[in-house]
Amino acid sequence: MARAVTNRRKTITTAAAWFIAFLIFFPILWTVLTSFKTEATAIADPPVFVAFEWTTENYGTVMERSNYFRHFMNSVVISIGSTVLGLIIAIPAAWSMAFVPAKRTKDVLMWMLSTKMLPPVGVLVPIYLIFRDTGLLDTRTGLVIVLTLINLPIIIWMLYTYFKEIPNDILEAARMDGASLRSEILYVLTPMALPGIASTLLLNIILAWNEAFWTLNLTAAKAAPLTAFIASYSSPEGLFYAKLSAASTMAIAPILIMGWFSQKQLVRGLTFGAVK
Amino acid sequence: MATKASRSAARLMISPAVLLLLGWMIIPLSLTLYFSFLRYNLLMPGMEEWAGLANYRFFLSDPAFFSALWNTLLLVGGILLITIVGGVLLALLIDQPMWGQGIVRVLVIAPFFVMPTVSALVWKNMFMNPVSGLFAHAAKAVGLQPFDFLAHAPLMSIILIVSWQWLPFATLILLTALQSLDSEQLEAAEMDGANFPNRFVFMILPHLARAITVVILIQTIFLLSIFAEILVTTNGGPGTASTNLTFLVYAESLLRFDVGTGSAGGVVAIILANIVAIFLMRMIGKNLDT
Amino acid sequence: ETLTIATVNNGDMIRMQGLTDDFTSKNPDIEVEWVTLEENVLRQRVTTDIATKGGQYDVMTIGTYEVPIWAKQGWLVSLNDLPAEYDIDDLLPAIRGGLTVDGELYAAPFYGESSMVMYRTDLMEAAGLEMPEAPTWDFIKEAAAAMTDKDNEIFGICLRGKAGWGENMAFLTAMSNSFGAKWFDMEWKPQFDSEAWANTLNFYLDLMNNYGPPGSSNNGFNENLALFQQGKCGMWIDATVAASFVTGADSTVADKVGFALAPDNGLGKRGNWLWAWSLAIPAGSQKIDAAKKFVAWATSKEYLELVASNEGWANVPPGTRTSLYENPEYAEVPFAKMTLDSINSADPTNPAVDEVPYVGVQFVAIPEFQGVATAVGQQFSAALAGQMSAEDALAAAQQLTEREMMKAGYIK
Amino acid sequence: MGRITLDKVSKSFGEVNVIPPLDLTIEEGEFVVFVGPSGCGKSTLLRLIAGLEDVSSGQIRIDGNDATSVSPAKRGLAMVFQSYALYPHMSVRKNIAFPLRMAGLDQAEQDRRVKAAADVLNLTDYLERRPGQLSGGQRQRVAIGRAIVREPAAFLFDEPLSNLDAALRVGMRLEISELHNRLTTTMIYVTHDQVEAMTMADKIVVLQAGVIEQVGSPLELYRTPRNVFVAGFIGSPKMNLIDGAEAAKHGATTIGVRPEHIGVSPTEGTWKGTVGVSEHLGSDTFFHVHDTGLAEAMTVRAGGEVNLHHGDTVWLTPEADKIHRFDKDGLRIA
Amino acid sequence: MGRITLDKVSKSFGEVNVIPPLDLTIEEGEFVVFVGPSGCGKSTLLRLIAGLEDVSSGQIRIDGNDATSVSPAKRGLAMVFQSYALYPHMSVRKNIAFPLRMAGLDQAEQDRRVKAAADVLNLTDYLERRPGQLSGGQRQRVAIGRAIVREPAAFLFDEPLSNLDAALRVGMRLEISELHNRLTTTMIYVTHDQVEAMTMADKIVVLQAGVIEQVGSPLELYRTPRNVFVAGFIGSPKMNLIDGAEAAKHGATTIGVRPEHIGVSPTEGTWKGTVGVSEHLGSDTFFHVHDTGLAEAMTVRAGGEVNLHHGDTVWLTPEADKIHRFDKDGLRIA
Ligand SMILES: Nc1ncnc2c1ncn2[C@@H]1O[C@H](COP(=O)(O)OP(=O)(O)OP(=O)(O)O)[C@@H](O)[C@H]1O
Ligand SMILES: Nc1ncnc2c1ncn2[C@@H]1O[C@H](COP(=O)(O)OP(=O)(O)OP(=O)(O)O)[C@@H](O)[C@H]1O
Ligand SMILES: [Mg+2]
Ligand SMILES: [Mg+2]
Repeated sequence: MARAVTNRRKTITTAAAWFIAFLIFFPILWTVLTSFKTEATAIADPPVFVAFEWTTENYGTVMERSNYFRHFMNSVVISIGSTVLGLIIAIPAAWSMAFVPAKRTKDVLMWMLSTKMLPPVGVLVPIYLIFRDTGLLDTRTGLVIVLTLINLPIIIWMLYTYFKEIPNDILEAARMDGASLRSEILYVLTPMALPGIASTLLLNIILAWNEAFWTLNLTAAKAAPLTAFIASYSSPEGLFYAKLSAASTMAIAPILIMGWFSQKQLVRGLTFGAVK
Repeated sequence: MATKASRSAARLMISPAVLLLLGWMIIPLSLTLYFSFLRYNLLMPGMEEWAGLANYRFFLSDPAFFSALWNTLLLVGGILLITIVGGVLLALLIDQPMWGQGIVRVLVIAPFFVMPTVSALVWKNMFMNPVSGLFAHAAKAVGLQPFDFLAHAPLMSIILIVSWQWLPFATLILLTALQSLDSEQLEAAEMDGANFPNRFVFMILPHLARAITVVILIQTIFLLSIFAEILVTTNGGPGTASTNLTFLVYAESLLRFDVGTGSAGGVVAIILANIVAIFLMRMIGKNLDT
Repeated sequence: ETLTIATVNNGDMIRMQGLTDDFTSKNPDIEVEWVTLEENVLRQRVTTDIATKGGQYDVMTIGTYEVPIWAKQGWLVSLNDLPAEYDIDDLLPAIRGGLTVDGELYAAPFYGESSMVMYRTDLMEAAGLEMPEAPTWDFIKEAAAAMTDKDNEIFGICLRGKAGWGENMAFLTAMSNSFGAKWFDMEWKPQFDSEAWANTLNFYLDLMNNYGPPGSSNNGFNENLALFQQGKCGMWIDATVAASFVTGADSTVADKVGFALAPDNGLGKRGNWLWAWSLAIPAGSQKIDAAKKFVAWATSKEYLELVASNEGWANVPPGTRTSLYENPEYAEVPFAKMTLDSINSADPTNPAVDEVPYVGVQFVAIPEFQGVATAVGQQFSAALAGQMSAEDALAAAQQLTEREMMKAGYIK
Repeated sequence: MGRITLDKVSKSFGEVNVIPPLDLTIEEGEFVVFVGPSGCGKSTLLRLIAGLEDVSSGQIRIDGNDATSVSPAKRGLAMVFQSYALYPHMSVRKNIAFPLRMAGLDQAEQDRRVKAAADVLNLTDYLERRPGQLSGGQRQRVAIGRAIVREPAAFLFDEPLSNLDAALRVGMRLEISELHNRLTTTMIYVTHDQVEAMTMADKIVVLQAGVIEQVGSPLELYRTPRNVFVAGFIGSPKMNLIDGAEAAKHGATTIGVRPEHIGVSPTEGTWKGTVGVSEHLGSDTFFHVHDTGLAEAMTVRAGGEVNLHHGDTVWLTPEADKIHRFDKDGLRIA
Repeated sequence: MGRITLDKVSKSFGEVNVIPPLDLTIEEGEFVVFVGPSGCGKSTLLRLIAGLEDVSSGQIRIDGNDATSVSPAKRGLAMVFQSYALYPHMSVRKNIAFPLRMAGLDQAEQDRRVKAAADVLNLTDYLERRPGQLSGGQRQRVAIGRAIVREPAAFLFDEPLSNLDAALRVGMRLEISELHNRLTTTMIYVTHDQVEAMTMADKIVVLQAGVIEQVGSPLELYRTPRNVFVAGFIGSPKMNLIDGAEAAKHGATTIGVRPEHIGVSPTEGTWKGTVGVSEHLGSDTFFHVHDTGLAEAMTVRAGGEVNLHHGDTVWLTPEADKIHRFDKDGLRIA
């Protein structure tokens, strides 16, 4: 019901917003542009923006050097796997907290969140030893387990806030209609909370995709995701801006594209109960 | 609601999550605690012996400890400040009617998807490098001496990089909160004679309080353990100018392979993190309940 | 069988990855998985793994520093039984010595290196100077001053400044040897309060502040290499392996590079180090035989020839085999002789002017070293960044080294 | 089918005793309305019957069988919620079919019953829509449809019309009444709108603070309220209640006269007062008369054509046989 | 103070023409109610007056001054929103004081005025509470309080009671009427509840699709609706509208008789029909009579004591002088 906005004002806001958005986006754009340059053009002074000879040779070099596809698949499996597993554990938990609140519910939730504050470096050695003894080192399973545990609190919290917005009445109606607990969650709660679940899924895929400590320290070759792929570029020899850019672009492109496509979902769901 | 049947069902359904997290917390934690009382260097296996509080004494007396503590606070505080102030302003801007709002949003959200390692590498090499970085080129183009970010303002540079990554997150949450502000409330304030700055101070900011708390909570959780960005850009230096607690613990346990001291550091970090946690939870609890 | 091989992301190693097919075609039953990581990350990963017996890797790339320490722990598989055609005796004695503990070879050198001066012949000429084969530090300073032209972004000298025991401390430790300094006296007492160290650090800071590039406190080997390749450095004192890169295709100054021995101060020691990136097999590996085959292949004479035939002699991994330096074709390579001379002039068992209780040129072969040296490196890096004075940096270094040595029980 | 008996049923939430032990019998086929002020425990009572809350003590019998610890799904009751509680992600058809699906009926039977319900409720054209695309009244009907298909022993309604606007409320009220006439299933209906209670109920249960104040037919309650609370609660506008001397004259502590039982005249009558706000509805006019010395304001209903203005003096005359008398405990004096 | 004139004011949202050019004068001190079906433009018109929307053309004058492009804050009007639009993070006191604070009044003056407003509205005990801790009626009063303190030239109300329950609505209705009597400030009140319109207004403006159908006092509209739309819209229950032969007998296309103007008898009368649902309110009974051959159902109001049952045959007799006649364009035939 906002008042009609004058075109002049709209033009000014548009210009300002586009300018700032461009600034924020620029590092990524620059990386992508650089990935198509030769090493010499990449460091040229003054820098060239688009008027250079585009080449894809950097991508070739990078592909040749490491098995991008395997890293990529590992990233996909690990991030999706851990998120889905997390959801499976979190949905019942969030149901309990949202619909059968007890005095302790809030404390339990806060305690769960506080487990996320443990500095991972502090517990790397114990975890490494446990993983060694259980044969989980360098396995996707191992990483899925760790990332599930790491992201579980956030997943539970997000779901909890979405579930709380679902009127209790509807679940009770289902109960009156003869639905068992399982049907209630499966046929009523989950579909209703779908937008929330979707954005939880997305956010946690992103977090898992970008997790760089455990994925790097608990894998060697077989299960190493893209974070490990990029780690081999952190300081290569000689001129490397273009190759670094190519590798970076390849590491972030999948998640960036996914993020863009699901942007609406993600934004809509990103509230953490902050909006009321 | 709540019948006996549903309460027991609830207990059953929450238990997997609780048990898992409890295990995830207690098992490594107790091992860490145990190690922290040992003289335990990875490079000298078989020489573990009880060390009492020696590891703690050693870690806490490290001159780097206090600067790490201070750096951690600066880092978290600085990033929170930038992302929240920037996020509020950006959210206000994006919320205005404009052409191509969708695209603007897509551009603004992008840094959030970038891996910390990648963003640190890109910023360090392609922007902040004092010889061939873009900032250096820009400085030279306007006749200034290039500024050596990572050597002369290491902490500030890291704050900048991490803020860039988290700004979208803050902006998005604040934007959704902003959009939930009842437009009638703003109109009422307008009728009551409040101009824009007044509306911002008296209506918008209080309305955003809750969202801001959430941003603080979530970001703090992640920011307390910033690591990759430091490792890639400055390695904690120069000196200990950009060493935070996490990095210090890392240095102890994985550079020196002194697991004993590292574990003691880990325990200290966990205690400090929990102090922050309790403080935050209090704040959040208050703000989220209403 | 699949071998998991941890390597550092150096050019030579990456080249080896590209040549894997040669190995797998000769050994069809073996597959190879590469884990390529940046040096520090690699070191941390493999050390954690081997110390906890994680068993994730079958072949590890480690350096001269780790080999004696790890071998003493019994973590490595002895390589004395490599097949005869491998010709162990062909390995350069200095390099081989560093990888041998109690008569057993525990790692096969992939490439060996020392450090030396690389300089721009054109700039030297323009400055009217001539680089002697064995320069002194004073000459280096004079030349740096003469070559520096900051307006055109030419910096007289590029040196490592990035904190790390394998980065600035490798250089500074080697340099300090030539200034008569040392890490510890015979009682394991740290020596950063000595005048020799003060001279070393002050000279270094003076050189870098006046003639070095901006941001040098973050420059390691790779950053300096990039600078040199861009033509921004007049001189660069660093690893001998860099020679093939600065004269290689990526370099804008490939045909204008000259080489000299690392500088000295007339005290009998040069400021050069000795290092070999080597392949070792962790004792916990399940695939020792296959791993040995791989190690033998990668460090063999045939591998050198393979590289030579593919990429030319200049790109062969240097510094490991006597036969390479006897090869007339390799002698054509401009830096071949200088590399060999540099390697031969380093003496790990007797690194300093004075007598010391430790071995290692640019390191001290005790487990605590990497931690201490990295912390010290941070202090020196801070001094280079201008955040603290040389005195403060040395005092801090002295204090923290004492703390660490006390904790480790070397001194009471 | 549909006889519900509550036997000493009580409910407390922690310390708070919301419903003290209470007996109530609902006969088969009856339309029973629970009324009472907000917070008096109407919803709680309904939810106890539905099984959505456990009773703290007592027994609930449905058709003679003890249902106290039977799960909601098994009690054979259907409930219509105030918020409708439709499943927003399902089409109307799926919403209505949901209880049948849960009961495991086959598809053909489900379709048959949904169709029958949709016919009854005029929903046939909307079966493929989502609840979000329906108007308030249509949603209400879907909620009823979902209840009907189960052929329950009784329907429970919790303020089903309170979210509708006035005009629609009237219409839906009629529809529910007609439905009851047709199905003759027991219905228990919660509301705090006494017009709804009056027009729909066979039997009204008036609750206050969890206690039953009176049970009876609408006209019984209107004509012979058992106590002051019921007298004030039933009837719109509210009965005028008068204490003090005027009440004593009639031998009571309190007397009550309904607005429609007071005559008004500009010239003569029993009580004198001044006209305050007058509300002209066209058909009727309600005068609020002040300064009578009886109560703060007396409400009087007059015809649409009576012309009196703010500040006019008027005389009021109660119809003698329509005066209700209450003793000091508030109980009716017969 | 408070004369508002709209001169050929129109409003379109993009292509959609919501309000065609329209003239309207609101006199000082009048209580004007805008009624009309949902979406007819009531809120839009109010917001144009408030300045929260720009007019597309035309002029708005307040007390003779052109206010068309004056900002909302400067027009000296106060608005009470349907959602109350209270500031949730401020106490009641701060809410009410907000406009004064914005106007830069000193603290003492603010306190004085807040106290005065709180007294008038019975809010004194709640001044320190947050809006979230208040009941619906109290919130409504706070919103009014915030409007009062500004001493505006006119009050604008946009369906201020629609979020309250029936009983409260009646109470608040009276309070607002009394407030108007006391302050005698111009009030413009939007509602779609015609009981509110009838009881509160000095002047009702009936809108349909942005067009003014009739302006007049409540009783004018009740007695002489200008057209079929107004006839059907004003009065509750709705007027019975009859087309066809029966209307032709009266020389009209449509005739209308209000439920309260029809006599009912079990034995004789003009129209014969069958009783459907009957709604007993105690004071009155509404019968829905079917099968009259005139309209689907005729609504008839009878006294509380009339006893007729579902299915009974009845005779209806309209009061001859209360029959409204409309021509084929729906306009009243005088
Ligand atoms: N889960 C609960 N925990 C504690 N108290 C409750 C709970 N549910 C209801 N109550 C209390 O029980 C009392 C009765 O509530 P109930 O909802 O039955 O009232 P109601 O008559 O339906 O009111 P309304 O007309 O407002 O719907 C209220 O005082 C309420 O505060
Ligand atoms: N900002 C807008 N943009 C486009 N159309 C609008 C806008 N605001 C209102 N309308 C349209 O204008 C018409 C009148 O709306 P308005 O809100 O004034 O109706 P109303 O009479 O207040 O209805 P209600 O009784 O439902 O509040 C509606 O058809 C509505 O859809
Ligand atoms: Mg209720
Ligand atoms: Mg409206």
